[in-house]
Amino acid sequence: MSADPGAARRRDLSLLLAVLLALLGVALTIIYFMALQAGAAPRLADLAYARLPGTGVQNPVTAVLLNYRAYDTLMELAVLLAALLGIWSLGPAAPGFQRSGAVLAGMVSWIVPLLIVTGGYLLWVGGYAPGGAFQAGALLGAAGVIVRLAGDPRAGLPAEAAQRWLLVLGVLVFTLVGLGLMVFGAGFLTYPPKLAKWLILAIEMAATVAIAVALAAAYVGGRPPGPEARPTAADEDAEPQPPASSPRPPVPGR
Amino acid sequence: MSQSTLLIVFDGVLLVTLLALAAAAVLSPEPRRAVMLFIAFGLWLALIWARLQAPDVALAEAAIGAGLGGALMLAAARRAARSAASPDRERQP
Amino acid sequence: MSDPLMTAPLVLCIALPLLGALLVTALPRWSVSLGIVSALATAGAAVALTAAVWQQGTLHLILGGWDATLAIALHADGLAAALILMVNLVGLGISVYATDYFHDRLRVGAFWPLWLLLWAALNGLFLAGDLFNLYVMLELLGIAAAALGALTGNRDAVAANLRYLLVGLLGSISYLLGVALLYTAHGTLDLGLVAQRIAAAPELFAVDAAAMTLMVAGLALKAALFPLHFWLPPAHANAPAPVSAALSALVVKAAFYLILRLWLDLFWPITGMAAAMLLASLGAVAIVWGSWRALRAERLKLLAAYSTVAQIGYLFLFLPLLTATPPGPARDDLLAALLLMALTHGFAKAGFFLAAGLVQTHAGHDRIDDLGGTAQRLPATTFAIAMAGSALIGLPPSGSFIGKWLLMQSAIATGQWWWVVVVTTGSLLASAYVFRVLSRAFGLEPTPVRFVTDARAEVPALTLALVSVAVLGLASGPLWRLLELGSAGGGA
Amino acid sequence: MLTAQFLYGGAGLALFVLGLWSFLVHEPLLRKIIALNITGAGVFHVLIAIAYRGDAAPPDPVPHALVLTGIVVAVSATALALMLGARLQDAEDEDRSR
Repeated sequence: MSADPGAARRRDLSLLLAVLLALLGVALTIIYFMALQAGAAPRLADLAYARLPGTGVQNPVTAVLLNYRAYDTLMELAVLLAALLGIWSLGPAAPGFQRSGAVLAGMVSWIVPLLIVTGGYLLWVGGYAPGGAFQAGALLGAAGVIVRLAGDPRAGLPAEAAQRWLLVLGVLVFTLVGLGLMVFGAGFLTYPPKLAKWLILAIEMAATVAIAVALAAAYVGGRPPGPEARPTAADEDAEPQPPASSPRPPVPGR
Repeated sequence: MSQSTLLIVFDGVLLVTLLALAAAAVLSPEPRRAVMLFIAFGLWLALIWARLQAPDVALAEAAIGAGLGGALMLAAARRAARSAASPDRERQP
Repeated sequence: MSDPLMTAPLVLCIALPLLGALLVTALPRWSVSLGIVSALATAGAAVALTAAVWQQGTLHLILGGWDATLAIALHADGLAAALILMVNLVGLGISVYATDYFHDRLRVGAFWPLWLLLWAALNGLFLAGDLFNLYVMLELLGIAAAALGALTGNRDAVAANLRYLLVGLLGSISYLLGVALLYTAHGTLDLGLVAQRIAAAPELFAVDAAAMTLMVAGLALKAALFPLHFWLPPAHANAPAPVSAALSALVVKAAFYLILRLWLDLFWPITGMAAAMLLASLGAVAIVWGSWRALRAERLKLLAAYSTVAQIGYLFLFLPLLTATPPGPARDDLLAALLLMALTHGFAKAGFFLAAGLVQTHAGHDRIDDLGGTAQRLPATTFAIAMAGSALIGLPPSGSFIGKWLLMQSAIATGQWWWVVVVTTGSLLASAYVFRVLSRAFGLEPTPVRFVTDARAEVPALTLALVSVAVLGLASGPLWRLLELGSAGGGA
Repeated sequence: MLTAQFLYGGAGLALFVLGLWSFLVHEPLLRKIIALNITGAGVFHVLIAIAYRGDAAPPDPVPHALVLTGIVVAVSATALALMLGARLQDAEDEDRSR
């Protein structure tokens, strides 16, 4: 069994591949060195700083993400949405874990508020210091993950109908702001400098919510657990749910 | 002169550790261990990016890449372990 | 330079399907009606875009009002406009068909948002003028496509589309490393500006060539160029029929379009005959191998999927011919022929898959050997398969007949006669696999003759198949004009 | 500054190659996903390295933004791939217990 010829061949193959890829690595490193010396520096850096005063934010990374290259960020939020819709299309979520012990529950009671406050702080400072919608959304999403680990199968998220609106909020506000600017003659995602700060803040707030919900829902790993996910009740999949009376509704196993 | 040499040594140590963590994550056949090493790799990467004056990206990598990505992978590793442990894993002849 | 009214379709082609996807996500109960409205609006925007390019020539829009090098540009020339029109008309057909295909409410709710996101990604990819934006579009396309392909939830579909997702991710990462190298060397991400800098800095040949290799290899993986095609047949054959149609007719073509765009617009100064010959040789193997496997396939949808591997191969044959042909009418003909083949395959393969889906729904299977009686039960569908099949073979008057004709003419004119042998072999094999299906379908079986009419599903299949044969073949003249207006090749 | 860019970028390329190798030779899904993430991290590392302009000059924010976008895209793809894998495992377990 240990002298399996197939295993030996696989080992040989992986060694051969290792050698070939090492050569590729060396070649890429040489190429990279040549590219570094091409004299393209400072690339876009100086221009990005020179235009910064007109962007409405002081953090240059936020300026790139939400102003110079806002269109990328819009589509990236769409990527996150697509991944989550893909996860939902695979069926209802697996049941959550057992209710946590006192230690975890105690931890949750201070770590979740801490994450939420830090997330809000990061969102606010993102305009002029490291931080922004992604980091804030990630922290809020992490709070959801912890809530689920502590026993809430919904990871603290609202019922499906509300969840769907929160999920699309980021892309929706982003697109509508972009189109609105176009209608008023400024051009798609072309912020007038006076309004830039507030439009970006609005987009960032919506994006933070959407990112947080998407990440937490991805961790839940399926259509929201709840009566609407039961196959027999498939026809009511979009009924607005009243707030769940029990935090852990029964979930059918697949 | 000596200060810049020191800096290069410092950079070297950071990078060797990074590569070692990556190699360990990639070579570990045990899912849980591999994921733990991957999370450590992600956090170390965030540290290096902070050193390269990219604090925004470092924050995002720590929170999203290592944190949430790691949590998702841990859940998958747990599922894999459960499936491997279930008795009907044995194949019928 | 850009009149906002004229450039609006550029934005709307992307924003409308995106908005539609958001609405159907938020309001799943209305997904069918909202989905159809979005599909109509998107197709309308695409028609407007093509009309604008037709009247004005190339459209270019810099988003955000910043310097061209800092911002992202949207760009539509004749090549992009023609493909956008095809993608959106096929997309509309698929949408109409889908209203009748999915019945399970959960599945309807899952299909529409992902499909509209896929559509937005396709349009975004054809219009992108920025290297990194293309990466984001590729990822959106790959994720939406894999999720849609796994929609049936059965084991084969999930396994095949998981593999498709992973392979696609690897391709995008390879592409992104190429972009990183280009940014390191040239300091910008705008497609047109990088192209200028590549042309102006021949001393960076090694860097540019490495970037091109990484990017084209990553995209060839997504375009399923032999021998990187292994993931395609199971993924396309196991997806729901409307999704198979979208994947085979549109998604794969988007990856090819990107290779062509990079080849002609970005790397033109450094592309050589050797690289073109390598890609074309792989294309040639793909033609023969894909057609052979299609001939041996036992299931209708698997046959169609292998046929896609072969049809993508034809498109790669054009690269060495384009390299060998100096700019002028002969090269314009060649580009038009390439476009004609891509468009014809788009319509024909979509029609074929939609029809195959109908056969599968009504017969309960798609085993080719047991198709007897299909012609009696589903006459319109069988006719659609026959039409689409004749376009796949390249029979006159289909668009691919003209395309193959011009391809062979150019092969002889440039002394690359061996491609003629490949094209002939491929066409013979294609006629064999198409007639194999038809002979089974027309075979008389003791099945009770039941006349099925299912207009909402049959009309799209039939229309797409007819467009591939009649419209593109008999009225291909406008393509030449579109290409002249915004000619691709060697510059902005 | 060039030394640091080269050193860190080179490490990124090493990560790229390491991840690629692991993706090609290791069969289990989780290992493939970890490999892909490390491959991607290698490319991100190259981008962060070229953005670095020494401790005196501020870094180039454009690659930073690209990497931020890339991180979110990578985690989205990871989540979907893991969930497809879970669905596949369920299907296989069902087949086996049948």
